[in-house]
Amino acid sequence: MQPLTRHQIAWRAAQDLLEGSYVNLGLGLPVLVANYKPDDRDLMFHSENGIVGVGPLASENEEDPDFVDAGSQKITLSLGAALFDSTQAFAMIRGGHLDVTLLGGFEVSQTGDLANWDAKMTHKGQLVGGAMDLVTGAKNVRVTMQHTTKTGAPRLVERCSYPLTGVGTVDRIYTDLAVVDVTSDGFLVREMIAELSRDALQEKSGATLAFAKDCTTLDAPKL
Amino acid sequence: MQPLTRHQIAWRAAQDLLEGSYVNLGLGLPVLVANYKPDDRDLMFHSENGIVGVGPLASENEEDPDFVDAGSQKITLSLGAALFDSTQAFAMIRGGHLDVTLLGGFEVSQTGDLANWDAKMTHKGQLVGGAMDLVTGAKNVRVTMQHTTKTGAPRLVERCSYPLTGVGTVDRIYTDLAVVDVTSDGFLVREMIAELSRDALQEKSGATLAFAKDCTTLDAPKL
Amino acid sequence: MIDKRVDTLEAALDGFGDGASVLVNGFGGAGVPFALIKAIENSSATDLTLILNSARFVDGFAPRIFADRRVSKIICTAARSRGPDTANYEQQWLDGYLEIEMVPQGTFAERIRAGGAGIPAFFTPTGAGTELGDGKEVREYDGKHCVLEHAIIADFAIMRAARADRWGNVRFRGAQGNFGLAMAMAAGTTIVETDDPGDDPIPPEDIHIPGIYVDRVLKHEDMSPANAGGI
Amino acid sequence: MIDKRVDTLEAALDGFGDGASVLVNGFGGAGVPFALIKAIENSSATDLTLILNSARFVDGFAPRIFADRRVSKIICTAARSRGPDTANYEQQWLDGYLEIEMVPQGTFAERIRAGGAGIPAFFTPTGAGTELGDGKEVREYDGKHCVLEHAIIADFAIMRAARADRWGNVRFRGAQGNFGLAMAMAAGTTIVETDDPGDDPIPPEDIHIPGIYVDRVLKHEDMSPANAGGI
Repeated sequence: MQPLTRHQIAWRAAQDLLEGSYVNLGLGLPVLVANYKPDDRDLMFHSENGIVGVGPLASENEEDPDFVDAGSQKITLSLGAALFDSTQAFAMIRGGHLDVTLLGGFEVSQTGDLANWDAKMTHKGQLVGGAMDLVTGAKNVRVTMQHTTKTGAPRLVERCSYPLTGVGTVDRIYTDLAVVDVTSDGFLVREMIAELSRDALQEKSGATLAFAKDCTTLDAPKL
Repeated sequence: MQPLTRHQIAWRAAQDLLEGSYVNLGLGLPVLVANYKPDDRDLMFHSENGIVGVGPLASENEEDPDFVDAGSQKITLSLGAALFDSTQAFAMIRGGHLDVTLLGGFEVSQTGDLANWDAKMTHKGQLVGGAMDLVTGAKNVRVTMQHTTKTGAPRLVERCSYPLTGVGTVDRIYTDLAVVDVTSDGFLVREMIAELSRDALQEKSGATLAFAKDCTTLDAPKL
Repeated sequence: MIDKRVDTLEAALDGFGDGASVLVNGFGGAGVPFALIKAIENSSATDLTLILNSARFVDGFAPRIFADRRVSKIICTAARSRGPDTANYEQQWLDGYLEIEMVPQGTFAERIRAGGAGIPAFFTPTGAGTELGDGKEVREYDGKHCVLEHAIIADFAIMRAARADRWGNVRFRGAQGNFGLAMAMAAGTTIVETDDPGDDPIPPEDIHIPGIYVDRVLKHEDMSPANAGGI
Repeated sequence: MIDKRVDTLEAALDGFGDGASVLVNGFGGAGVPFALIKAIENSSATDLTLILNSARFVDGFAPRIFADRRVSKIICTAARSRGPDTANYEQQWLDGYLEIEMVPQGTFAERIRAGGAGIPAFFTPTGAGTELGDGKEVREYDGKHCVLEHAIIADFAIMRAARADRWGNVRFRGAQGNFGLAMAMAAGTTIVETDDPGDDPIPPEDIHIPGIYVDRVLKHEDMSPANAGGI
């Protein structure tokens, strides 16, 4: 199998969301995860602007400017949704009430540090949003990203080179090549795509990879 | 004029409440103040169990167990009332949003300390309630009490003998004999009843009283 | 399908036992989960910590909780019984058997909210310079002495509400809410008893406690004594 | 009679001037007080401090506020403009003219609430070990490093809501609320613009901001550009 597409990464991440869990999906790839929610799972999607129960994007005739998510997308609400203010939205995050946060990342270190907020652009302002709260507060922190940069540099690293978003909190990483857990002993590969050798995956990574005994093939349907 | 009755003290305290102000009335004498609100004043009464806009006590056929004030009395709501949770009720108090708090007191010191929560009963539990929050947080702290104890001991004192509720925050005291401000120079009598000499009032007080230049007669209608 | 409704008091209190800490909502009778309190009285759980505004209404409604010495600690703002007599729990406190931590009511609410919001500690001027501030770290902000207060969390929170839906969303009536939101936030397991666990969701803008904080919804008649506020 | 309604933008912004600090509600276009922002743009007030989630929507809708260098400081969670270009305010920041304090969004909301709730400072794990935690006091709670964060207060708060009554009670629609409650709590003067400042009071249990926090209610049409979320 080829490296996963963005949609396939999202599909894979969606498979791990348990029935009844409360999940925050970050901008970019993570929001795609909602599209691949398994049919048998009832999930509640949290948005840090004050929503639990974000539903599908609004169709053109459903669009309402008062109903937006944290990515400024026009959304609908799912059944059982609740609306509240930002202090509550973040009390949920920071108080450990969110089961899973799925975020994009530039780099994850072998000790679970995440760098995803400051790309050190020289001509643009900064943007932190809720990333530091999410990565620090959610019960389970999962990152979706390409395994390497466009120039082939690793994103799974010993120490992050970009400014940190949070320290030691990432639990799992979904890339186009592998599903990797961050354990107290460092990176542990749980799944990897078929056409890649362990050595080749290691070569694309900036820190030592261990491989789970039951390491399986990372596979996803055509999407 | 005789010493003021409890109801007359409440009446006098009510005269000082300005149009549109947000006021918390403590248990005991202070709650009587609502009865003597001048007709031309629109006031909003706050209750620390989560109400702004406490109205008159419920008549027997209006009583509803879900509508109670912080003194567990069955109440009605006034027009424009809001209901909210205790964290909000106290954010209002502690954040300085309450214009006036009126509390009962055992003692007030010449530096504005209040003792009103712990009577040092030897066979009973303690009760602090919201008194410490109110005395520390409200913009203006006013105390209603008898000028002396039943045995004639002063309640306006140099230093409180009972455990403190708050330090240096009392602005004004309404007693059966006088209206006394607490200033940076100590007690300043603003009004006193007619049949009492300044020396007699001083004798009933445990700290030096100053008398305002425009000190007037404390008077109240028969109630 | 998310459905937090449970059918029995037993299911509602699943996991409750010795050593449990419980946040109990209620103020002047409103929002008090009398059915769940009664169920706790009828359980054998001991070494309990009760965190509630006033000890009185529990003692009045479910006296065996105290009579059987099953409470080790109370964190509250009011521990004085009505009338001149000494209540069971007051006597246990005087005897040094029962620990009572007396907390100013605003600090009480805020410490519970802090527990639910991931704030381990905060400064507040309330209590500074009083016996209840004794031994606490003091810092001056804006010319005011402030004490450092710490978050409260607990194993369970229990409350009564006018309405709850299967997602755990809660709507209160009148003054039922009081400590309910903060307590729901600060508990490992939050249980709401209600007359109306309807099938229809509460409209999203009308919710007082978002269901994310609520674990179980129990349909149960109100067991409030008529004069609950005075218990 | 309590009536917080005002008739004009001038009356709504009475007292606003040089050196003012302003909390501006809004997230993705929802709850943004576009009419009040436009009025601030049309004023001559300078040396302003803006406290808001994202600088982008102000720059997009009222660019002269920045173009005329009338803002000295922004406290926000997002100061990046859309697209590859450098916006006016970004350039002023790069040039060292404009100060931008970047705050994690939860800390931002909580600091504002703290300002309104009389909490001068609190500890939080968010930001510990990152550049945004640099120089802050650190303490360990429960094995986690936490930084000490301080309250934010301001002279004014402005927001848009679906509805407000003459007592200043506010009800939001959808996601309008966002920072509104915290901002109303933390401001010296809170101003709400709404299409519907009706004569009827909002039902007490349906209120999202109690009127005690609100000073002025302005009836004004929504001036939101169609694509406000994308500004």
